[in-house]
Amino acid sequence: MERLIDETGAVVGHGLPAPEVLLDGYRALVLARRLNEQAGALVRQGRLAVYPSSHGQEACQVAAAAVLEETDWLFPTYRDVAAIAARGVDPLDVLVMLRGEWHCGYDPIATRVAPQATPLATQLPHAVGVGHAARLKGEDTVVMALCGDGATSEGDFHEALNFAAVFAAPVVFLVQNNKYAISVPLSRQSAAESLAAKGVGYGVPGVRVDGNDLAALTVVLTEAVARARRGDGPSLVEADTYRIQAHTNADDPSRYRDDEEVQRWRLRDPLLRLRVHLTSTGALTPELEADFAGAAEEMAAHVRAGMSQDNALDPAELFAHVYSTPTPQLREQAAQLAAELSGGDR
Amino acid sequence: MERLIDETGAVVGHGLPAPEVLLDGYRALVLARRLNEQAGALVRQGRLAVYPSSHGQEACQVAAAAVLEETDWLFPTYRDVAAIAARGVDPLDVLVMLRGEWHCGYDPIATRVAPQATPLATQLPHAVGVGHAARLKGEDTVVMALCGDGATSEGDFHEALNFAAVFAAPVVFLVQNNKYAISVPLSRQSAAESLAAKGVGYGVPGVRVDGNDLAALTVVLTEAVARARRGDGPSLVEADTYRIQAHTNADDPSRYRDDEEVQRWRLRDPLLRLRVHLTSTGALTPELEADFAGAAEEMAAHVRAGMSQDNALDPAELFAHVYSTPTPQLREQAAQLAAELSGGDR
Amino acid sequence: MSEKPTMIQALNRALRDAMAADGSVVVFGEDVGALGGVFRVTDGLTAEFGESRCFDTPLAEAGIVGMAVGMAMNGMRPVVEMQFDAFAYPAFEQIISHVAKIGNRTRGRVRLPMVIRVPYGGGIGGVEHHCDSSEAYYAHTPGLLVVTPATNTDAYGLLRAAIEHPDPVVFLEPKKQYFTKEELDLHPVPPIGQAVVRREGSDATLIAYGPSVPVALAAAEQAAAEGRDLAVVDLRSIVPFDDETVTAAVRRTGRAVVVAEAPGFASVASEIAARVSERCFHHLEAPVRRVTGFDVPYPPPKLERHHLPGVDRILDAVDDLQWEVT
Amino acid sequence: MSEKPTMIQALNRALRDAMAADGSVVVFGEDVGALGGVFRVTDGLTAEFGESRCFDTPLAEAGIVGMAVGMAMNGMRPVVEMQFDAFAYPAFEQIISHVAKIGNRTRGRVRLPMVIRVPYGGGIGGVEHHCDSSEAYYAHTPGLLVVTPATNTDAYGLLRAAIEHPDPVVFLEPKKQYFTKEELDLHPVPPIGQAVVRREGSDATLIAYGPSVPVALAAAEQAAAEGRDLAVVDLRSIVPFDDETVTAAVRRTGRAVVVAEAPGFASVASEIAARVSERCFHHLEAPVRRVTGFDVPYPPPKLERHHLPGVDRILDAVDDLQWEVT
Ligand SMILES: Cc1ncc(C[n+]2csc(CCOP(=O)(O)OP(=O)(O)O)c2C)c(N)n1
Ligand SMILES: Cc1ncc(C[n+]2csc(CCOP(=O)(O)OP(=O)(O)O)c2C)c(N)n1
Ligand SMILES: [Mg+2]
Ligand SMILES: [Mg+2]
Repeated sequence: MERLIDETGAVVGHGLPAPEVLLDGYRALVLARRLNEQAGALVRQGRLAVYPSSHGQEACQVAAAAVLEETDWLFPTYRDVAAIAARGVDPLDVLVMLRGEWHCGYDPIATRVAPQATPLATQLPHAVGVGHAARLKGEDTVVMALCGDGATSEGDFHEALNFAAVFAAPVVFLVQNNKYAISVPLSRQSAAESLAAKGVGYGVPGVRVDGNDLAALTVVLTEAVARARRGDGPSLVEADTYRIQAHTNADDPSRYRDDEEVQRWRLRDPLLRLRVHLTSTGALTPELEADFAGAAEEMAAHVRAGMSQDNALDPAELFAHVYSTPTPQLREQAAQLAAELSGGDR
Repeated sequence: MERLIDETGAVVGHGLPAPEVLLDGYRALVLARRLNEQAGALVRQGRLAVYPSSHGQEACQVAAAAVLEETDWLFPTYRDVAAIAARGVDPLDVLVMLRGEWHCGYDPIATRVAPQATPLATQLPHAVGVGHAARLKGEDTVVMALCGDGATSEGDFHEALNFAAVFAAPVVFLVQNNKYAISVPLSRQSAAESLAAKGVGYGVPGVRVDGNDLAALTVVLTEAVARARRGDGPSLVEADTYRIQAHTNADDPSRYRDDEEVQRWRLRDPLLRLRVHLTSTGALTPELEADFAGAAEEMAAHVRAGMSQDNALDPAELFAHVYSTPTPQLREQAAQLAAELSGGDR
Repeated sequence: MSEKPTMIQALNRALRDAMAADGSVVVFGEDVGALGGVFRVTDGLTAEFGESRCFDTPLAEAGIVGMAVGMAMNGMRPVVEMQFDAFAYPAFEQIISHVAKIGNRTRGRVRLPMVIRVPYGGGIGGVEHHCDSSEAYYAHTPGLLVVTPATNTDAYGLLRAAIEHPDPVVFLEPKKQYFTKEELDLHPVPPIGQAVVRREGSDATLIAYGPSVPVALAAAEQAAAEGRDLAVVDLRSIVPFDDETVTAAVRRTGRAVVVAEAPGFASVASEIAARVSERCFHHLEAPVRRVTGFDVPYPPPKLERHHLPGVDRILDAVDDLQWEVT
Repeated sequence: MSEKPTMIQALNRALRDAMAADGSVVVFGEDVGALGGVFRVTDGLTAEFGESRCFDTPLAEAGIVGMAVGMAMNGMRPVVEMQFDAFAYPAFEQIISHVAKIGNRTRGRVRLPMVIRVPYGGGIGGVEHHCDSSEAYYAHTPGLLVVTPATNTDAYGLLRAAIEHPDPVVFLEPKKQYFTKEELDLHPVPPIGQAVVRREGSDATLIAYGPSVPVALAAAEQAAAEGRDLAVVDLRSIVPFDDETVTAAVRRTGRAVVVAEAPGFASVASEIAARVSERCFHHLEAPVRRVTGFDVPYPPPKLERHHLPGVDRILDAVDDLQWEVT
């Protein structure tokens, strides 16, 4: 498994990214962690219906976004709110879905971030299509496609990896192996040596990396992105990480795992080790720490403020976007609803 | 790649099956080849609508059936008529589907042969289910599940291999890699080193074997079956073979491959090499050859005779088997058809 | 249970009783083991019957349904859970091309006594993909039985009947009612295929199933207050369809409204409206009206109340039944 | 072409013309390259436009449709081929959960201009899985356009229109008519959503689409010989549905029969019957009859003639339209 900084903060490998890169990464981790916390708080306050936290997986979230150019694409899942925010999308727009206002709150074309995928693994073939189209158009776009350990069991994972390999599509598949699919442990998901080993069956290089080590993730993903950009095809990266919190707030993890396991993983926290490392090298000063914390609080305040605004939703939206032009049937139905709402009917 | 007898008939490996086994196998090959020829002739005569020939792949067909016990199960595809016949099912029953009389002409429970699968790879999860059920019931049944190289690209292949591995189900997956999926060559199907390599991603042992070498197939499949029977789980066997004839009679292979390639593979014919070997050892005598040819002719005559019988089909069958008891809706519809047929209506 | 049980508890009880009664009943799917299912319908089954009778699978719905097919071929009675309506779609090919057809394909030599449980429908404030009403896909497919309870007693009884049935059953659980508490009567196991008149009425008939039954009953209640006497038929089984009960009810009232959550186009509601229009033609005083979901993807939580058939919309439709003509 | 072209040739011509007109149109699927498709609809496209514009994929329908989604997201206009009706089912989740919904999901910011071509229907002596009429699955799913031509000119025109359309289109090709030779008129491109009256008539209206249109026309021909004057409406587009044309035709005749190959239960035919019954209630002299496939899996070749709606069965239904009552 690729690792550069171990859980004690010690450097255990060569080729560490430049200090500025790590410092930027650390800042992003702080913001990602804060976003997870803020969203959790909003859920507890009943201001957000549901939130799948990536607490503990922030290094994956941050690295996935950081290694991309603006023209690249990110294909996130429901758990990747922090990755989308790290890519620069306003968290408020990302949370529109979890506020129950609309399915996708940001503009995928403008942001080059696909809608967060809920049906598992289904976004992966899309990522291949975006990449293949880019190649046909002569663009050197790279696509970063995220999924979880559970999603690797779906047929769409297989088909996407295989298509990407056969067409040498510029896609980096990043599996955040957080050990659980809701309650189902990895052992029920795969009997393979690793999830990275799945690359072999497609002729795709597979790499396993410490998913709580931002430095290693940055190096491995940067190389995979470069490979894709060169036209050398897809890669499969398995990030060894852990979901510290519940699957979502609706979940009760005590039914399927013990706290001891969680505690062990808390010790491998991605922020902690990077802070230790950067502090020890002197790159991270108390001023910078305060600076980052300030930025995180600002972001959190922005989220809280936005959340208290109740966006008016026009019921006519129900019909407006189903087709580029509503069908006669939808126009009829829209008229019916409008009549109801204007009290035309009972 | 596992190989025991090369295309010249020379023994190139150790652990050859006993001569009687090879002799039985050779006899089965002769029958399988004859069945392919007979079915082809019936198509040309218009007595069979369509036939997907396994000419050139007979060693796979024969070995898949030969290594099984009576209590084991075979899961064939549309191309595996010869394997089903080798398992002991009357070819006439197998051909019922291709005669257009009914979808499956034999009794899967009595014969322990699943209906021939048409939707690619969909039979593989069924095979896992049969195997897993056997284990739960404490039976040591093994399931031999067949598919083609093209079918490995389907999501169901992935899900079946993975389920089998996770549940250590007693299933042997035999991929007949005949290099084409209709017109699509293997290179468009997979960028992996081999199809056997796909096992790695599931934690399933993968073996590549010369699919035109009955001896090697027998050894490899026997071992895989034994492993499954012991409770050690599934195996993936890739048989390197070739479809000599068209995909079906409706196909025009000249559009996608040249005759030279076919000629090269004709030299690797599975019958030829085994005949050379068995003749050279003296096991195969002219009398035995004549005997086998006679049995093949008898089988062919039986098929021809059966084919000229026009089985009366009762239109009421349309409704009889949809449910174990027809619904009121189907009873109504059956009555309507009966009325039409008795001239009650126009 | 001292308190009245929820529908979830009724379903859980049905699974437990079926597993206790028949050793070939096995339950599997995603999160059905230790967790007891995301809705806890399978709660405690692994503890009570062991890993071999109730177990988690890899995350792959086609694999789950396909494995169930094989297990049913080999003598078991699998009951599989699809976690939400839209997450059954990956299993569509298995369901359409195999589950529905293997009995017919083999001239009845292979029957598949299996149940595919699908929590379905909206009204729970769920995000996209968690609120689809997918019954039409199954109901249109010959070879499947399609059943959906509207009460806790039916949830218990119909699930027992589905598990005992020799044919494959798509068992649609109205998740909006999962937490409804009601008296549970374990004894009358309704045979699959029988609708029930939940409320007699003489002016018009509301025809509903699953999650729309309570809404139809509420509408009838309200109509009664306004002086209109509505009958309510609960289909319980979409396939087979109980023409007799439905037709008799509509003939008695001469007017009918079909209520269902799914988008209306080419839906089960279309079928009901078409059948009733054809079979009751000379008894109808007004066209059969359909009150269904709009022909739109299931909307986000904050808009779902505009989409779902509600009491007012049903009563509007009843008002439209050309009362002045008679 | 000196000889009249087949529908296959009309479709091939449409693909070629679309690819020539717009460099973002790409064609892919199983066997569409060197082979030109098992039905040769894509014949010659790779030779003419190169591997990057028309290419074979690995054998995986969800992958094909999913890749098309991504390509459409990134500015291309993919036209994918599903080899046969039942072989589109593996792509069902992609079609239902994404193709149909991404436009809506993104409030119109991402539109998917893609076409899924599906050869569908029976009557060709095909074995199981090769003859399904799967239109109801698509038509019931909001967000998809569902189009099916019945003539070669429409095959050309509607496919061009489908490729140019900003929304995803499921394009159902009646494979029974693939080899029908007919004059091909390249010019009138019918907008998607317009039905056409193929034959005027005053006694009753037959409503059909795709493979059932020629059958309905033959029935009308025969009826004419027997003294009954039947109109025939060809829907051409199932979604959107042309209520105006259909309703006007039925109101003129006061009687209607819907003809479709698919199993009738919860089908497109149910929808048509329900709509017509509702919208033409006071004009109807008799219940709307449906002549559809039976509610059975598609039967083997030797029995399909009993299953498919034929001229006699249509005329029986017309005879049943209570002529004595008027
Ligand atoms: C096709 C499909 N089936 C089931 C679900 C329900 N579901 C949502 S999340 C989840 C677990 C996913 O696990 P994993 O892929 O490991 O991602 P993680 O949640 O751990 O990030 C399940 C089963 C779904 N969203 N899609
Ligand atoms: C799901 C599905 N998609 C498409 C087809 C159409 N089809 C029939 S055979 C075939 C090629 C199969 O190739 P392979 O798996 O290599 O088997 P082979 O025919 O070579 O034995 C295709 C595409 C099908 N039967 N099922
Ligand atoms: Mg996980
Ligand atoms: Mg092949």
